[in-house]
Amino acid sequence: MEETRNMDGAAAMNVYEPHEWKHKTVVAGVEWKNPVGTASGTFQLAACRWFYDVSQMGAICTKGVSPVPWEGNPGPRTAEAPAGMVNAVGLQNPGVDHYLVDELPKLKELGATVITNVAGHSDEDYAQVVAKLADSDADMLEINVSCPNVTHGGMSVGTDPIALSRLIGHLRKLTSKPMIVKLTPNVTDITTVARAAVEAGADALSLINTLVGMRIDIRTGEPIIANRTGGVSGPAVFPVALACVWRVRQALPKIPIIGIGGIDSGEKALEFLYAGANAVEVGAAALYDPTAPLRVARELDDLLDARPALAAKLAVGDTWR
Amino acid sequence: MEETRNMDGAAAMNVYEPHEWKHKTVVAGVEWKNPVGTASGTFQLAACRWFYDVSQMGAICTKGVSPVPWEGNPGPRTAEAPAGMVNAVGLQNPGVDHYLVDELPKLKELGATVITNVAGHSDEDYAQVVAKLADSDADMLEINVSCPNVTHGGMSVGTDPIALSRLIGHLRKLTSKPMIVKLTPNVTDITTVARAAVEAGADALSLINTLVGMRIDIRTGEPIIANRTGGVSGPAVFPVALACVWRVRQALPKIPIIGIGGIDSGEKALEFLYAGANAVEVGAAALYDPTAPLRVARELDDLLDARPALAAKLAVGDTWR
Amino acid sequence: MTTATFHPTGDVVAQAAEAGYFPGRHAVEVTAVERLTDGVYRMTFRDAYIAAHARPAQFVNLFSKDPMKLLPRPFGVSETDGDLVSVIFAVVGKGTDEFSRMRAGDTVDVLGPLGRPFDVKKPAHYVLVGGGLGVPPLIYAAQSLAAAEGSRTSAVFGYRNERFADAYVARHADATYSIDESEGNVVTLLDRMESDGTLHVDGLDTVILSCGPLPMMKAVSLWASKRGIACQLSMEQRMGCGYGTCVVCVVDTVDGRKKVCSDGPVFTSAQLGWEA
Amino acid sequence: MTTATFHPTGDVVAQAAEAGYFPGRHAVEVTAVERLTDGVYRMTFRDAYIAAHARPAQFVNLFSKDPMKLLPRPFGVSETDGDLVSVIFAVVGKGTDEFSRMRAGDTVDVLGPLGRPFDVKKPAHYVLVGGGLGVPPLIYAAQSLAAAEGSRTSAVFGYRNERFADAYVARHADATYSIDESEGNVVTLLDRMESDGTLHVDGLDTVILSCGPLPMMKAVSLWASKRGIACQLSMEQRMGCGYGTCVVCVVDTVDGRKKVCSDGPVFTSAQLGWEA
Ligand SMILES: Cc1cc2nc3c(=O)[nH]c(=O)nc-3n(C[C@H](O)[C@H](O)[C@H](O)COP(=O)(O)OP(=O)(O)OC[C@H]3O[C@@H](n4cnc5c(N)ncnc54)[C@H](O)[C@@H]3O)c2cc1C
Ligand SMILES: Cc1cc2nc3c(=O)[nH]c(=O)nc-3n(C[C@H](O)[C@H](O)[C@H](O)COP(=O)(O)OP(=O)(O)OC[C@H]3O[C@@H](n4cnc5c(N)ncnc54)[C@H](O)[C@@H]3O)c2cc1C
Ligand SMILES: Cc1cc2nc3c(=O)[nH]c(=O)nc-3n(C[C@H](O)[C@H](O)[C@H](O)COP(=O)(O)O)c2cc1C
Ligand SMILES: Cc1cc2nc3c(=O)[nH]c(=O)nc-3n(C[C@H](O)[C@H](O)[C@H](O)COP(=O)(O)O)c2cc1C
Ligand code: FES
Ligand code: FES
Repeated sequence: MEETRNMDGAAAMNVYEPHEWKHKTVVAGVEWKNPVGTASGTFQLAACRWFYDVSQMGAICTKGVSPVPWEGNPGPRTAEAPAGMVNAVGLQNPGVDHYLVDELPKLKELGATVITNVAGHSDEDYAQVVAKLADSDADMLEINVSCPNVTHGGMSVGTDPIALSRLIGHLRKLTSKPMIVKLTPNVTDITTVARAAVEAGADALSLINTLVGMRIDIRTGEPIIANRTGGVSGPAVFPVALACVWRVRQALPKIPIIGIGGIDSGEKALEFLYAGANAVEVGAAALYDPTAPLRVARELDDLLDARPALAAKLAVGDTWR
Repeated sequence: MEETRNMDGAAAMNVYEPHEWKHKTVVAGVEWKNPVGTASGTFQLAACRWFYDVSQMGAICTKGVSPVPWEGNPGPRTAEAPAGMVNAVGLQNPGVDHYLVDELPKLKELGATVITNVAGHSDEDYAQVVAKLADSDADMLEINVSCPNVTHGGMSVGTDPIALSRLIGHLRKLTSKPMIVKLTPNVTDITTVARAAVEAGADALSLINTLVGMRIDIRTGEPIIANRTGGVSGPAVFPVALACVWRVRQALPKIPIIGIGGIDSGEKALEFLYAGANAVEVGAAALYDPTAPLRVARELDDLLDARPALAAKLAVGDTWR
Repeated sequence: MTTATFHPTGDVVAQAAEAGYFPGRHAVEVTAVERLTDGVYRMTFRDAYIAAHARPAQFVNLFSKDPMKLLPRPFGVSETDGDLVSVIFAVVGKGTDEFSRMRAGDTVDVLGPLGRPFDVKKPAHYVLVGGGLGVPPLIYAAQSLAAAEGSRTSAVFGYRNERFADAYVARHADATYSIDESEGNVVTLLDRMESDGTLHVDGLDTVILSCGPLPMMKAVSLWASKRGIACQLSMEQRMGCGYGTCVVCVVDTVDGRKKVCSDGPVFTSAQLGWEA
Repeated sequence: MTTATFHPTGDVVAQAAEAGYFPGRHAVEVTAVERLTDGVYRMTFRDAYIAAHARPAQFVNLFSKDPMKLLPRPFGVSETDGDLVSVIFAVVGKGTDEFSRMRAGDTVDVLGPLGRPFDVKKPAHYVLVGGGLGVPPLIYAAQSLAAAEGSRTSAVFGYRNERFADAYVARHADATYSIDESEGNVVTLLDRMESDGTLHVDGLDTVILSCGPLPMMKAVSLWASKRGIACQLSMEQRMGCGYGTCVVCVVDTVDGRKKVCSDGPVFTSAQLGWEA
């Protein structure tokens, strides 16, 4: 038996070969070369650029940036889980000022469409970052109100429609850049927070961030991750993420949606598009296979050939369902 | 390379050999031969009895029963997902009267410790079933307020602490049997509903039921399951379930907890015990390997040999954390 | 090659038999995988238990070696030979693709035989009406009936194009008729048999056993019921367990939703409400 | 045997090189897996790129064939030979268990070489202080330095019991000292070297390169800093990617939390704040 580690058995391909994108997408007015981006926290230019031409991606979504450098959580920060992983990075990052001089200009110079992921411990934190990014070269902002690994901000805002509405309303006044709100699946009803974000001024939604999870070391009886719990991502979360996108699309027929969660093949990306996403982002798969995001984009580009109706909707920024 | 399909590579064993259980557990005053039960909806006596001696299980939790026969959802009712499955049975069952003459007496005759899972579309439905079971031979009742595949009752109650509290308070008056409340992970904060259930009279909690999820057929662009969304179970949900148990245990140090979700080995069962569970139930694994529940029980029985402190707590119904 | 035994060590069939149970999921040796036509394969594996016990329309669950793919893949038993069991399958997805690439000497995990078989107890003229990948259980019905006394079998198979199963069923059936889409369908053949007198065999009732695409089976049911011919149909549904425990595999019948895996896969046209 | 190439077809290393990139994850042929002692194995695989580019303390990610286990398993390169690369590892869990069962001819997915190497540019007396499964990168340091001019190497290895790596390091180091738990630890050996004069080589600075359990490395750092000896330490942490993109693998340094995989694995005792 031939074993193939591409879980969906999609045809293997040489991602290094030059490629002309056949199917673009438009998200909140911003054109992406193709519907596949990188997911925040799994892409750093300094690391990924050695493995593939990052400007080939539909968009590059960068690691959450905060007003000042953050140290994040102590290690260990990860544990393996069946067909997935748990992480508790806690948004370690060198801060927005560093980002503005280091990561962003380099990405723009390469020709990438850039989504800057914004983190904060408080409304004021988010506001400071957004204000600094307002005049930057970032193409889109993604407000991370869904990180499960921080005690203030992150998921604590994204699970509370009132707090979320206040925050997004506030940020809306600070920038005219397309603003994506990144939602957490750790809520009773994701459509409620989705609606709150949109009514407060979000131009698009991205979902999902990680599911709260953990692992225990049976040799010690103690949690593997220092932070104890963390966020689950990878193929395991795929059906959950897909249902989140589906439900938000049913509730909000017009809002642009970026589908995220467990994507490791063009076929899985396509399921997200059929569920109602306008684009997708690849996260964990890039960790265990650096060129996975580009491979997914290529596979999807080919799959869309046979789906002209879907491709046509994407190309003009229309929603599928 | 030797491939082994027991995901945790635990030693293979002959589950047909007679076995003397070394480590029992006590859940809400009820003694289980060992800490491993079957999970509701994945065990039917008429099917499972052909594969192993079902009375060997710590407990047998039966399919949700409703006051009258229910037809459930139309087919297809399942789709595969990475390291898991999605189901939307919708609680098809022949009703409590049938259960009382058919399934329950046979299980008791075999010597099983029986947990009867109770389903309803309304408080009145639940009450009718509980009233009928109050004088039955069932050892424990498990109130299913967590099924994602029905539009009334099920998860709609289990996600609302006020509705849940009212329901459990009502049922509490109808029976003195140990009453387990089965919780859904599809909530913003599982400790809130856990607390509501316990304060209203639950003797124990079981968690988790399935996560909302779906799959789409990329040949048609349509959901595979007729009900569109369903509930995700299997190894994929394991880290999420573990974190739910951990968090509920932190919030409620004394309540007996039955851990459920993705268990397919003694090692995974043990992680649940370390997270704070007093017992576990095996669900999806029994579908693709009929004798899995008994194998998990055997593996755990051996793993507990080297963990006398944990085993001692379980044996007297104490919690580990 | 690799083994993929899920749980017990050694000979799980013997262990189960000794303990008085049906054998659980276990690994068996694949002895052959042949390509019959584009995307259609025949796999043979060694399993004395299944070979001894399987009855027509019963199926076996095969399992992928990829632990990401946990659900069973059910396939009707198509033939047995000593302790060998064959299935015929089309490559429609990842699991069947994997099975098609297996080679003699590989192992595959299996559970079975499962399901309620065709009722072929009474001597009759059994007309085996199959379409596409519905033919395997009918081949096995022909084989089983050939070994029994007093019955006659006529295979009536419809194909998209390549007649990949004729050679197999012809080894056992008393008569084999087939047709492809360019010519017509199984009802065309049934009409012909009716008019040329081969449908009725003196002294024997005619009973239709059918398996294939839903529209075909419905048409066959209707055709049969109009003529008062009994009709048993083998159904398909996505499965969770295949052995009756999860209630995932339902089909709507006049008596409510029934499990294809254990109430079926065989239902009568009356049960399905498919009568004129 | 099975191949486990994750993605690109053909020779990904060549494709990447031609396109001007580092090779992504790719399958390589295992040429040997030897048991060194209880639970400790040495695997050799063929990878001309890694063999040509790896420097001491760099590591490779190996990947399980089980798609349930997605995270990388990092292992320090322990030796190279032509286009062959060796790693030495202890079986501590499911992934290493799988690797220990591989045989010549199997394939394994690999990504590397990764990480910042030991700084061994300046000629010095490099004292390679290793404990347990920290020794592999030090063997490779000895091999690399043996090929360079002007430096001397002394291996100072501590073991629980069986001295499984002495033979390997002795092929390259100018001197090999080792000790097991019954006798003492690496600091015992360092003390001996200090008193018998072998620690200092005329005309060369002494530099310690160390890898092993945290308490050992801390003790070695302290010992060295008291004597003004420079000390480079190779650290371990659970990893998400191994190539610097996920910030999962942090260790606390005096300059804040740093990535073991790309800021390290090598840190100086000063960076770690492990000085007296
Ligand atoms: C009782 C019964 C007998 C069958 N006998 C045969 C046979 O003899 N020959 C044959 O070629 N096919 C048969 N089938 C259909 C066969 O089971 C599916 O084609 C096969 O499971 C597809 O697996 P996959 O991994 O290639 O498809 P994928 O689409 O990758 O599988 C994903 C999931 O969907 C399920 N699935 C997909 N299609 C079907 C289907 N049509 N029916 C049931 N489950 C499906 C799979 O089992 C799996 O759980 C039978 C089905 C049933 C229910
Ligand atoms: C830079 C570096 C170099 C290393 N070099 C060697 C070496 O040369 N020889 C050697 O024997 N070991 C080495 N290790 C440790 C080795 O990576 C782990 O023992 C191995 O990953 C365990 O895998 P497993 O599947 O058997 O364990 P499991 O516990 O089943 O693995 C589960 C997860 O935990 C991770 N994990 C478990 N233990 C460790 C650990 N100690 N360090 C990092 N991740 C861990 C695994 O990578 C995997 O993601 C090194 C670690 C690092 C970070
Ligand atoms: C290591 C790691 C770090 C992450 N950091 C961030 C982050 O900084 N901001 C954010 O919005 N999401 C972050 N995420 C979440 C991912 O962007 C993504 O939403 C999630 O992992 C699900 O997608 P996946 O299954 O493809 O990984 C992180 C995920 C991982 C695995
Ligand atoms: C097919 C199927 C049917 C189920 N039916 C019920 C049910 O009737 N009542 C209930 O409380 N849970 C039901 N569940 C949920 C399981 O009992 C269990 O909580 C869940 O599947 C997670 O465990 P697992 O990952 O081990 O399957 C069902 C699960 C499956 C897969
Ligand atoms: S597939 Fe489980 S009952 Fe039929
Ligand atoms: S493991 Fe990802 S940054 Fe180090």
